[in-house]
Amino acid sequence: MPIDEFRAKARAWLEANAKPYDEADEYHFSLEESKRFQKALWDAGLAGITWPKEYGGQGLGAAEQVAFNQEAADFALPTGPFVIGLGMPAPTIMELGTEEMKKRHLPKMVSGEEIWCQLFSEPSGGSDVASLRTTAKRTENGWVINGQKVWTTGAQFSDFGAIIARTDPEAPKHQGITMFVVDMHHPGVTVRPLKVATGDSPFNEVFFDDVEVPADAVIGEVNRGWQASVIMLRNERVTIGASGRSRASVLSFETLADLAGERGLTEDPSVRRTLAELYAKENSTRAFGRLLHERATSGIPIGAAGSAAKLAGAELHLWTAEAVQEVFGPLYASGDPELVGVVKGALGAPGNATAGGTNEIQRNIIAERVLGLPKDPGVDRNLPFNQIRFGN
Amino acid sequence: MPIDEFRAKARAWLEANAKPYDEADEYHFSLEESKRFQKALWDAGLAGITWPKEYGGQGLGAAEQVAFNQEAADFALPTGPFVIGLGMPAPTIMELGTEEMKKRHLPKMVSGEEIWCQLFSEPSGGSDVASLRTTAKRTENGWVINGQKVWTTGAQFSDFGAIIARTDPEAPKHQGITMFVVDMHHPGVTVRPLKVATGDSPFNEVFFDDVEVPADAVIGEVNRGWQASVIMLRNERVTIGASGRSRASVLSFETLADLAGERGLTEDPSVRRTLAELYAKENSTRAFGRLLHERATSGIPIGAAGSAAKLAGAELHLWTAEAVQEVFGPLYASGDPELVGVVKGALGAPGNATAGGTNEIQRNIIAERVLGLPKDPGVDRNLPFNQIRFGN
Amino acid sequence: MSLLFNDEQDALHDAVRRFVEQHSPMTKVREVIGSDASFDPTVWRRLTDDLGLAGLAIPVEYGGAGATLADVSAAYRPLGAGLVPSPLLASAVLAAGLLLALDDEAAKKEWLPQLAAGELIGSVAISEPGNRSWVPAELSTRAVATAEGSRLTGTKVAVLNGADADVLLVIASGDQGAGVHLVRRDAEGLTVTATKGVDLVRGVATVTMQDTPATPLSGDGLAALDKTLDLVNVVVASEQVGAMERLLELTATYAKERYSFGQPIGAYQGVKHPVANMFTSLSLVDASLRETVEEGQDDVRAAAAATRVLANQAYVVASRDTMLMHGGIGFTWEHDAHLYAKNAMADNVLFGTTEEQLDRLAATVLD
Amino acid sequence: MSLLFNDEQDALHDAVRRFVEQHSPMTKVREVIGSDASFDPTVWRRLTDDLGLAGLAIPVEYGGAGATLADVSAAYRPLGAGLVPSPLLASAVLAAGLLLALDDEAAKKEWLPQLAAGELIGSVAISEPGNRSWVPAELSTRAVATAEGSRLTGTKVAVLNGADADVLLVIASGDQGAGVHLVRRDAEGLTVTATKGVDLVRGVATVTMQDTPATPLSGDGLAALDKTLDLVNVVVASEQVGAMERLLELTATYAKERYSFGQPIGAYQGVKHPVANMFTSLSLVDASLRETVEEGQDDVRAAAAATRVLANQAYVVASRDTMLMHGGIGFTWEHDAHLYAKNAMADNVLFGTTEEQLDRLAATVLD
Repeated sequence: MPIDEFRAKARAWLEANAKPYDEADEYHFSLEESKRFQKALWDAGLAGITWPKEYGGQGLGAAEQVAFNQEAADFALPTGPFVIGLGMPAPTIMELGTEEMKKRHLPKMVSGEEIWCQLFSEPSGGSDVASLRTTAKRTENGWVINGQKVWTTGAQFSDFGAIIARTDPEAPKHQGITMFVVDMHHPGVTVRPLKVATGDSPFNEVFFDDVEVPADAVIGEVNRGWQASVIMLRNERVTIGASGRSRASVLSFETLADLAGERGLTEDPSVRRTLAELYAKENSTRAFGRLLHERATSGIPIGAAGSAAKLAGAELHLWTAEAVQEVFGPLYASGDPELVGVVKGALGAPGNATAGGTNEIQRNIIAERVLGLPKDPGVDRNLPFNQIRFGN
Repeated sequence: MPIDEFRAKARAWLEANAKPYDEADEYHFSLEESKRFQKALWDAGLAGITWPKEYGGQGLGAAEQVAFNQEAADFALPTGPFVIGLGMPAPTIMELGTEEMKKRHLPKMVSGEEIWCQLFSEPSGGSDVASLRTTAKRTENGWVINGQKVWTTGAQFSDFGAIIARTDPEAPKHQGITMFVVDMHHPGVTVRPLKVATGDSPFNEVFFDDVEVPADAVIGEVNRGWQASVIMLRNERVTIGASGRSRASVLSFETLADLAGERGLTEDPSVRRTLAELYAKENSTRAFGRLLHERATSGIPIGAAGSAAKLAGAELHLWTAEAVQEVFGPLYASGDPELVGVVKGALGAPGNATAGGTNEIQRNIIAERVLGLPKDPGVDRNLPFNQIRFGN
Repeated sequence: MSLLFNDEQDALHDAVRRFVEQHSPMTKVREVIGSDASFDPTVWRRLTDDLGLAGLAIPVEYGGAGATLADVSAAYRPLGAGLVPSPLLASAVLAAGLLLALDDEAAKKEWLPQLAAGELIGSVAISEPGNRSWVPAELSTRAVATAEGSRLTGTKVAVLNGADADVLLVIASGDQGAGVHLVRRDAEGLTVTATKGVDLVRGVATVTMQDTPATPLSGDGLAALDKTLDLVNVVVASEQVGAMERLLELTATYAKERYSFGQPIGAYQGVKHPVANMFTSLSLVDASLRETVEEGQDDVRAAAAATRVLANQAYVVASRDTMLMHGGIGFTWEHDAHLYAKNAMADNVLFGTTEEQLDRLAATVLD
Repeated sequence: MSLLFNDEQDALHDAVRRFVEQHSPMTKVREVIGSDASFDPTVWRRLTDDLGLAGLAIPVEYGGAGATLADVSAAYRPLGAGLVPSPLLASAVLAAGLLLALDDEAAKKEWLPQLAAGELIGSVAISEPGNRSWVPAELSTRAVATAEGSRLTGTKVAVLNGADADVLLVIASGDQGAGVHLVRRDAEGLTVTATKGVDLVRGVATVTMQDTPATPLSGDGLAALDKTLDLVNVVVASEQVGAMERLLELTATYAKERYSFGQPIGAYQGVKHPVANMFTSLSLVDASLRETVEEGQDDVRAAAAATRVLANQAYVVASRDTMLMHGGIGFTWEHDAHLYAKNAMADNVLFGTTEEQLDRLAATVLD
């Protein structure tokens, strides 16, 4: 199918089946609606566009993916619950999984039957993901997992998770980790919502209490889970970078300019300048994401530059969170019901600057991996894990 | 003499002998004028106020010093060439020098007969002062110094300098350094002006080529020069912090508000806000200096908080350098002769943020010594100096 | 003249600090946040009766303690550090300050002693929807003179402790220009709705008046409000400094105790430098505040506004950086960082945004 | 539609880059700075004759190459990276752009081919003393109509390459409002004084006119100037991006090579993070610029202004941080950092400050 025809087909399907971006209240799709939509999208040949056909994909190229993304940008797709699974575990399984694992999971992931989450962060680890303490011990038939994960998005409705656990505490920290597929419906898995600064609970704590997984649940190789994590974290940053618009849409130029305009504030030169600066920043962040995407699809390696996109998005969010205070003045603190979304958006900024690696970690990655600056003096890289100082 | 009487006496003398702050063009005093002024100040009992009488001081207390400083703030004193000598080498000699050394130099320093400079920084060292490479080798009668110093203020007119040199290259870097008094008129000393970004040459490079110093030129103990340097650098930061006003006076609120007002720019709300913010920042920086001074004179230890004053001054300078661009718009780049001082002041900001320790070094000092945060992982502290990597 | 606390200020500061530790620790603050009330009545009783804070800034002749600005500042620092929810700012500072600045001796005699004793809670209703200025240049709330006094119609937003106030001082425009009108809680046509403001430790309300009977107070309303802002600026800045001291302590401690990559995170300059910046900006605001309240000054307008300009920004950044330096933990509801961040945001937009403070400062130092 | 360079742009970019390396290395730039001239005539000849840059943005019908905005942008990036002193911006962009935007066919036919060939240098005189706007809202330079054309009286400042220009396009107010008037170098009553501007690689001059004969050009002067600013914004932003790329390279290299406390300074987050920020802000400006000049757009006004807003700030910070990250060395005259810092300052205040660019952007996206 020529690319223009594909584009037209995608557009037509979206117009018939999805809500326009400006109209949809994107935060209120039910899980069932999301599943139905993903299935329909897949039935229409518009999900897994670049995936191989044998794993449920459409077997098409980057050009089709770009065309779809461009058209989809005008719509509010209820695909939120699938973003993580398709963006992170799926490409990792595609790269490292056994043929059996791929055949078993990938088609169900892309067609909306299986929802996945990613189980990396732990309370004591923070940005130092490799310091994880969750253990997986060998049993006769596989492994048994014990420990706690945190900041897990979507754990409450996930069917499976990709988890990393320590399988050799005597190896240096990066060398004793293994990645597994874990069944989130196992009775030893407890999911508890985690309330954050905004008052919402968008993340979970997940507790693993003697959770058995079979031997063939290993993604990649035993004790090579860090390498698998690196692949997945790289995909995470791309996913976070790409999702900028919908994440911060309550703080978008369009939203804020409307809210300020409705309150008669856009005559004020200072408000005008603030909103114009937001426009410029938002535009450049979006353009940068687009540029990285175009480079990647043209075969130009973008390396760790995705970290710059993630950093830019987080910095824009922090900047906007401060700028809106001056724009609305006392109205910002007055409880104005129409500004509740703005206030929540602003309060969420530090979370955005932390999740998926803090801004400091992104700056390290940019400096070291994009610009070739020397690494931080790593004192714990080569120590056996059980000899590293934690201080708590 | 009661303090009010002392204050009145100081005021009267200053009014009779010094130019008011606003009128004087403070950059054009000749060296001879400076020397005469310092001598007259001393004759009047207003120099070396807190110094012991046996070293040429007045033997008075902190209260008299504060009173003098408060009165002197309204005048432009041509004491620039003495600021370094009296602020850094003198207190160090007072603390560590032999009785003979104190008797020989201190009275001449305070009475304007001897001008001193401080010879610490080296081209390869930067903020890492202790990595110095200038050597002092023992001879029969003393030491012979070879090497290069840089960023030396006033070297061109100094009679003596306090220099640190490496006396044991096999000791760890901080333990093989000695501080000496060096005669700047020695034929082996070459002073070359160093042109900087502003187009001026406020600093010098100083070359030492087989410069002999006698055995009794050591300040403190042999191989304990780092401890002496720490004392002197602490005094340097206090000196730099205290000199904020005159250093940046071309970028002061008063100067800029006048220049903007004369050009009809102070009706613009945005210019008004920028100038008001400058007022607030400048005021707080001055108040912080005053607070530290009051604490110190009340016997409350201020520790390394002087680094915060130095950092605040440097940050204010950098901020102002950017703010003035927006205030004057195209006039800033037009070569307007009355704005030449402003432009030079702005160009000098990065120098101010570097001299006396970069902002990064000050932040380290504040975090480590004021707040007790852990030190940077120091890889070179305990290595013999001649085994440290320099990369160049 | 000195920037250091004198013995009295030291004693007052310590007394309030100990009070906060004993009677309003963060567990108590969170209880209030979780309840429908905007403060704890027992804490309020103790603040007024045991510490006498409601009358601190009110002259002796009106039943207060007639404390200096420096005393007031010393007392409010620990309240800010502990985020103590109370109507002090609304009642003892805003309402009392406005009454004092007006020219209505009868009203002062009637109301100030009750406010000073904390028997009565007052507040001030100023801001309006559709306006980003604390004091709207054109007031939409209208006052009509009647035989008994006046009648008010209009809506006021972000009224501090509006739902707790027994009397409200409302700024409204009438035929004679803007004036202050006193409205009692039980006045007809008055609706007070507590709203969920951004700050969890300051109650706010929306107040609507429909032909509501009021008592006009004599004196130039706008000038009085302007004068009141000096006191408000000093009090809010004092709270901000106290809060920043607490944030610095929290963050510096965490930086020493939390490990990442085998070292305390405070060993990394990426953490160390923001913490040093927090110390530096706090030091500047603290010094600026001390100079503002230094004895022997007639006019603190410029100094107080200048301090607020710096304090607003420093507190917003300090609370944000406290969250960021704590990583994920700092973003949880359980951690106190967000309570300070929300308080900082409210301080940043109430009583005139930073931009308005700059305009106020410019009018003083440039014209 | 794509944000990537096409083959032509790649070729043009590389050709200019090689030219700069060969014919205008920093040693040559410093020669010009040390001389009384504001550019090197040989380099100028080559830029116009060998590379055809003077005519790049001018349509074919007026003797130019009629290149796209994307081509123009690609060509100016290496000129910015190399800080190449030349009258291109004054003559081929400002003067030619303004002529093109006006409605005076005769003037276009007469002057554009000469500007395109680089035979003639033009510039534009706009800003005035006592005004911080690039285009003063109230022009003090007055034009009086005469039988032969017009006569101008007034003073213009910050006139780019004013002392090099053969013809000046002067914006002045007359009875019919603001208009553009063409003044020849040898006109009576014209005084051009080269001034020491902040930027060492852009010549500026103050121009005074006393009853100076001129030719009024037909067309709406202010509208034409406004339109010209789109092209100017694209060209200046392209130079800024090129310069930032060079600064990033300088700083990243130094951070790897310079040792302090036994390690390369780039191992410290205090250096590493500002360098990462430089990469990030450069990436954003670069992407914004690419989108601005992307093919198929009618109106680049908002996108160009938005790019300048970001580029101004990013370049000022990048050049300042280059100085700071280089420590003392970066503050010496000998090091190139200050040349970029001065260029960044000039870019930041000429052709409308960031604030004016924000106002321009707001007028486009908010109204």
